[in-house]
Amino acid sequence: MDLQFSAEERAFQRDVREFLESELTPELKRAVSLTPTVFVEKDIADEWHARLNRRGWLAPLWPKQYGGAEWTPVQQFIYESEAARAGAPTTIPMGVRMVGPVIIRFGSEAQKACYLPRILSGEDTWCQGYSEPGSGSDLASLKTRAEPEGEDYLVNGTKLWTTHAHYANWIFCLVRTSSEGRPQAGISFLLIDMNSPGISVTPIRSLSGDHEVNQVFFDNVRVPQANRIGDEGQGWTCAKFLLEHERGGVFSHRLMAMVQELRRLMIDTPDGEATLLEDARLRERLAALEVRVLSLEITEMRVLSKLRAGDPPGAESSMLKVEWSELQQALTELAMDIAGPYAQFFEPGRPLYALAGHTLGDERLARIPPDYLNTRAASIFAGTNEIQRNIIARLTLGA
Amino acid sequence: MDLQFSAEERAFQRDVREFLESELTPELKRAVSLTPTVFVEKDIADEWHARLNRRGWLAPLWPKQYGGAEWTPVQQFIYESEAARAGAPTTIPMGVRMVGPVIIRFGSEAQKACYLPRILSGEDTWCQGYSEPGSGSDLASLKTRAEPEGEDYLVNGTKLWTTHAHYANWIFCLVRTSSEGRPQAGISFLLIDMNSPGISVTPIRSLSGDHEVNQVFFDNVRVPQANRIGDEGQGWTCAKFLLEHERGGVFSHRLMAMVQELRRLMIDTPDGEATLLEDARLRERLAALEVRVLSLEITEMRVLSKLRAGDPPGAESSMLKVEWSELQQALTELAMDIAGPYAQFFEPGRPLYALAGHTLGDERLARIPPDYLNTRAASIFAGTNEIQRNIIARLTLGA
Amino acid sequence: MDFSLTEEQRLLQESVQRFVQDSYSFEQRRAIMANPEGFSREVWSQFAEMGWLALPFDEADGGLGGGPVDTLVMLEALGEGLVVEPLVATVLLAGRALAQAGDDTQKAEWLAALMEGRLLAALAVYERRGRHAPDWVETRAARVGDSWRLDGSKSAVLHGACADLLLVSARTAGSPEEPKGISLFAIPADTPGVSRTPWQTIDGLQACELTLEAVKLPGEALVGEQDDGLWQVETVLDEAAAALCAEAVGAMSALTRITADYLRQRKQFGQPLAAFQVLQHRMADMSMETERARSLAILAALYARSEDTATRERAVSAAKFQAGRSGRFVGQQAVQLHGGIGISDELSVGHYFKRLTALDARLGSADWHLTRFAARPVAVAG
Amino acid sequence: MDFSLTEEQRLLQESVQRFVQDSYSFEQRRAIMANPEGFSREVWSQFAEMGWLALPFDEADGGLGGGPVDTLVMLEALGEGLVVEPLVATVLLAGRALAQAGDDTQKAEWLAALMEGRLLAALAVYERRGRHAPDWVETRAARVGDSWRLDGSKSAVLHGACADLLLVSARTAGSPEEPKGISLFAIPADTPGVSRTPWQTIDGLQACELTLEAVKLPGEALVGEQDDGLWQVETVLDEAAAALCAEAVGAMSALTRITADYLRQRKQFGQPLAAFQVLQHRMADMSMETERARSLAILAALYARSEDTATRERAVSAAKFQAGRSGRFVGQQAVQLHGGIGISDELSVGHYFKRLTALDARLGSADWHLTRFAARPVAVAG
Repeated sequence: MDLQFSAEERAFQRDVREFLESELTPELKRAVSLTPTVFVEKDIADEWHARLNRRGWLAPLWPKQYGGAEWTPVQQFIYESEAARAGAPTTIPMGVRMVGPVIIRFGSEAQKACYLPRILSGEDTWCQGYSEPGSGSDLASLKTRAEPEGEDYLVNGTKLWTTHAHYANWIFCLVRTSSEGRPQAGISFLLIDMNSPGISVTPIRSLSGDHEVNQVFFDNVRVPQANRIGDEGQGWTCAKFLLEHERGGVFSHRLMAMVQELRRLMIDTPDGEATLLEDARLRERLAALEVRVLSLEITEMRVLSKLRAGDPPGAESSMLKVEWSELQQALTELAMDIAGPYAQFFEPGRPLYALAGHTLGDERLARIPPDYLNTRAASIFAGTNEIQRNIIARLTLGA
Repeated sequence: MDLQFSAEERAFQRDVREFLESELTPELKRAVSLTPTVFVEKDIADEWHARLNRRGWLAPLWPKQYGGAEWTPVQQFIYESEAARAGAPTTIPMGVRMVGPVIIRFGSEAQKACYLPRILSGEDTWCQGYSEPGSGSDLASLKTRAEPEGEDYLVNGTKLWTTHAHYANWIFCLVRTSSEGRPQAGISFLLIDMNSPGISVTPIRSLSGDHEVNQVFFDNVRVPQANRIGDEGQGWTCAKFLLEHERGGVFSHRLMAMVQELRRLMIDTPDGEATLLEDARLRERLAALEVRVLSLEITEMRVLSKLRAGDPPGAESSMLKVEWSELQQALTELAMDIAGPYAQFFEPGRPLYALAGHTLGDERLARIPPDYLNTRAASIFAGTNEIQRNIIARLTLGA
Repeated sequence: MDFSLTEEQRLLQESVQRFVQDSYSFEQRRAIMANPEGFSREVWSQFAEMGWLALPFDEADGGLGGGPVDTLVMLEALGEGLVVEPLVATVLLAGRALAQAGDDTQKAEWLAALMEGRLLAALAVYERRGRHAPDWVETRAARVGDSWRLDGSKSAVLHGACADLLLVSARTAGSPEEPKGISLFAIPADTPGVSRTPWQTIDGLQACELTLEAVKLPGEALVGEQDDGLWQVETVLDEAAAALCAEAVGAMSALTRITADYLRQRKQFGQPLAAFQVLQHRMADMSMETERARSLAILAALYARSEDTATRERAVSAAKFQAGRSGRFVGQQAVQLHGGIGISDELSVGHYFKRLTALDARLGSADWHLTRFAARPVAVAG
Repeated sequence: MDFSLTEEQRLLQESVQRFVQDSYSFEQRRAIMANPEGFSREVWSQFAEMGWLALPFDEADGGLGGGPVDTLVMLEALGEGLVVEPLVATVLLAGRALAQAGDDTQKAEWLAALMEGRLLAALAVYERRGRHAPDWVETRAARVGDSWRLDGSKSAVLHGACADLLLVSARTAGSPEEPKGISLFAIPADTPGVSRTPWQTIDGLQACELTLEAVKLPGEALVGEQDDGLWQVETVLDEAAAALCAEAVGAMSALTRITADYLRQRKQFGQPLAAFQVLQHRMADMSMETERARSLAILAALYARSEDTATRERAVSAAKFQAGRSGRFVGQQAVQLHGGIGISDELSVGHYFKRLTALDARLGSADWHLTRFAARPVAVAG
């Protein structure tokens, strides 16, 4: 057992550091540190994607033939660790990490040739159409229909919680092409041009006043059947593949960056004649969370190790989901207690990094409440933590 | 709204204080403070029962005609509050609070004349035969059979977790007299002389090395049918009556006494050049629990008020159960952290108040680990807290 | 020992509940918040007409002579409606401070107008370095001949930006954190040297940062005894904090009920969410947290004007601590149980969550009150 | 980055697991504990034969040259068996202290005997006032000509009563809590002036309170540098604390598995307990707590002998803190999910619970380690 990287891995780590040193501008860093939403805004994302793409690193897991980097799990771990430490933006996953791998795995050559380069170039911006009103955790009950008409489908229905639909020119959807048999069996995976007639997008403002998600309506939207990935009824398989493709995951370093940020905030926050860092209760509350983040880092490494050895991760991917989401929530909650009376402060302007002056002087305070409010979503999206615990229990109880 | 007592109630409070002043000997107080089990030992209980009985207070809720005190809910509250503050023993409930009320409510005149006086005099010691192996929370599934034979029943089966069965000369049992219909419908309530041939008692030692509960075996035990309370099949009704009879309840004052005890322990426990009371984390952990105890006290008063007004307490009795049990557990857990390295200390001698010297000098330390271990039972007995939360949810969700 | 309401209290409760039901639905509230001021002057007049602005003031001062229990009844019912009007700031903070510390002239000048809804006022006692502690006062007031000169700044002044009158604590002697040497001043908001940076709160109220630069006031601006204002401030803050606990209980009750309704309605995997045991237990815990907070809100109301300071502080701190903790749990779980729509701004659930979050940050957080509670143990007998 | 075991480690793991399975069932353990000494000398000889007593010592000292990861493997497997033999006290505490600080003569005299199972030893470093802190040393050692005179008392000495040799920290200079001025002494247990008050631990181990009254020792009784013993003590305590984390993880795994088996088996209301969602989620949480503790036990083992003190202390304190918290949760919930029989002494579940409880109280509690961890933040960049 050891935590050492090999010589090659250390060389890669140096490359990543150099890259970040030269490409991560102070503006990008500041934008990241003032982003209370799950994903950074489109302008920040576009700029960062372009920089990553120039280096060949935008699609770490794609095969080289499609412009990917084909990183090993350890390389991913190293990149994520360095990027988090440096405060780099995360990439927006809908193109690179979601629809991309599905096209690579299930798409035709024509589809690959058409879509993959445009994801990398930034020409296309994707959004994901899974959830619907009334089918959140129970995805198989989705109702959006795609009915064949000639060489097309006519799509009717609506998708909910569609992140960045207001930016996207493409959406990948799970749609119902049949209502026979098991509900899962009638689902297909469809790519839809957001500029198609009949599509409308309604913004959904979050608690915190952020606009990140939307509802998308499909009213007799005509979509070529050629835009279907895989066969009819193979949508559930695509969705499951995507879920498994996302197993593992490296969240601990972003969380550790939050821990360090909170410590800095405690150092900078006066409390009478001392600062909050001198408050043993807050200091140890942070320490207890830091311990869990350290633990998560090792668990992530253990899962990567298993994946590298070809073993299935089992209950661990659900555990990782529960752990990072609950840690994120606990950290933003602690931030609220650090903010004290300013935990009630609401800055309506968006994006925060575009604001010139800050009411409270310290611009970091503007992020704390929306961060806390938005982070409540972490235990809801990507499979609620209740669903994750069901899965963990099933795998540990064998029940 | 006010928390004041009426003039009469204040007079009663003075009576209680006088009684405790004169009857609560230092030996009894010390025995209580060194009791890690749910109930005090029989010698302590017997002495205290006798003193209460001389004052006419042993059976606070029985009608006066049977030797009871007929206290109002507020009087009960006052007695419990003063008794807890003074550190008096609790009474053992199996006779006075459990079988007694059932006999009064469902028993024949002959049964009342036979059993009630002997409960008060201490001639009879009762234990309760409800739980069985395999039927804990699901009481209706009990299997102990009572089959008629002439004027008797032949009882076969076994009862588990029978507190003080090793002291008792009588046991009241739920037994199955029929296996037709709903499982609840075939249950009868039977009084059994523990000296009957065919009864054997096996001690069950708890985690902490205490002997408080037992398993009782019935092997063709002959019990007169005249010992049945109520009709055949009315056992479930008796059990439910008992449960409802116990609604309300006053636990907060005992818990507040624990809070004070822990504060004293913190004051007396050195930590380098200071004492543990100067440790802000421990001090505030105790404070947070004290707040909940205060809250519980008001909730108890509110429930008593409702009961006095004739309103059913609803979900509150389950809430009280969950609250006092979890508070008790949290307080004993804090005690372990106060004990520090001595949290691992095990004193095998019992009862603790009968031991002469104490290994660690401070005899209070001997109680802490068994108290912590035994208190785990609080969330299990009298309806597990899972069952209680089911009930609360049913009443609040209407589900 | 009695937990029932008087006939008057029941009527008050009904009238507030009826108002919330009829005039303060989620949609009506949204319209009210769209006002430039962030609240409705019309609603404010209604409050005045119904006598709510006069509730906690002595009859001798023209008030209705209500006590903290009456306030509890009113605030609990208003808590269900998530009102955004400056009731706490004007009536319970500034108004009570005036009523308690002001002389007859001051009361005559301001209190009547306040009760009639013609004067908005705010209490500015917190400072940035002191966080939740009212005894941390760096703002200075110096006697200059017959008048006063004030310099300094105050933080998180609730409804400070719309206030006509500001009641400000300043140090006339001593150094920050010293209890002695704090005095209260009444400052018309248009006094030269007063500047306010307004901000919104996450739950739809207004607040401001306040700066005082060479603010010149007449001698009569002093409210109460010179150097002896801290206990006045603390008394007022405690009574108002007790009221916030009641408001939180109202919000928690409503939220628990709304969540229960949702769980019964909404189906997943072929059954209502209410059928899932884990969600049932979560609801049970939400109810228990609400009851915990409710019992202590009652305790706080009963002792909010107690003359025994330690008793008052223990009761209020216990209640405010528990309201903070319970409110956090109930709010978070209500959002969680609603799933995605719990995060959106378009349902009331998120707004209750935000109100509960903000209430914790106001008039002393749970942490702050726990520390104060722990510092005031009852005497240990034996 | 590699989390696999070496071939040797796998063999060690298998042999310990086999031993636990064959020779340390719950019933066998009960019989072992009935020994007057509370453990089995026979088992102890087996440990010696299998080389386990020699595992963590350098080959130069006659040991097997194992490191903390080997110890982790051994202790995790022993943790499933709830062993009561004085392995931690003799090998990991006293033995490692001797191996690390002792000179060749001292090692020759005691270490070989210890590895062969002929010598039991204990480390006496804690004192009552100092609780979990090894730097609180009031016990005094004074030089008297060629010899030493020790006076003072030590608390909670694990397996101190059966030890032939006691390694004791005493102050040769300075005052309590000063890091400088602490020295280690080897004291044969039969030295006049040594008195021991034995006690049992809740998890079946033995301990004692130790009093030293005018204990006269030869000059060679000093182990390591005079006045500079604290870092030796702390190093040894940290390596042993890391091992306790592994032991806790073994106990948690076993307990989680046993509880899962029980829930599948036991029926209530017509279905297995495992069908109730609330109990399912409790199991999920138990598994997660176990994994949390496991990851950090690995981290602690990897850094237990790190030369960078802060890195070592951070890793060990993180692990011991988490082991304490997780162990408490897993133990409590295992008992709860078992219902009544969880409280009885007759099932293994309660004994795992007690072991986990005791492990937290040993070599620094969760609270103590959290405080130490918080005091050693990594440098904040930027």
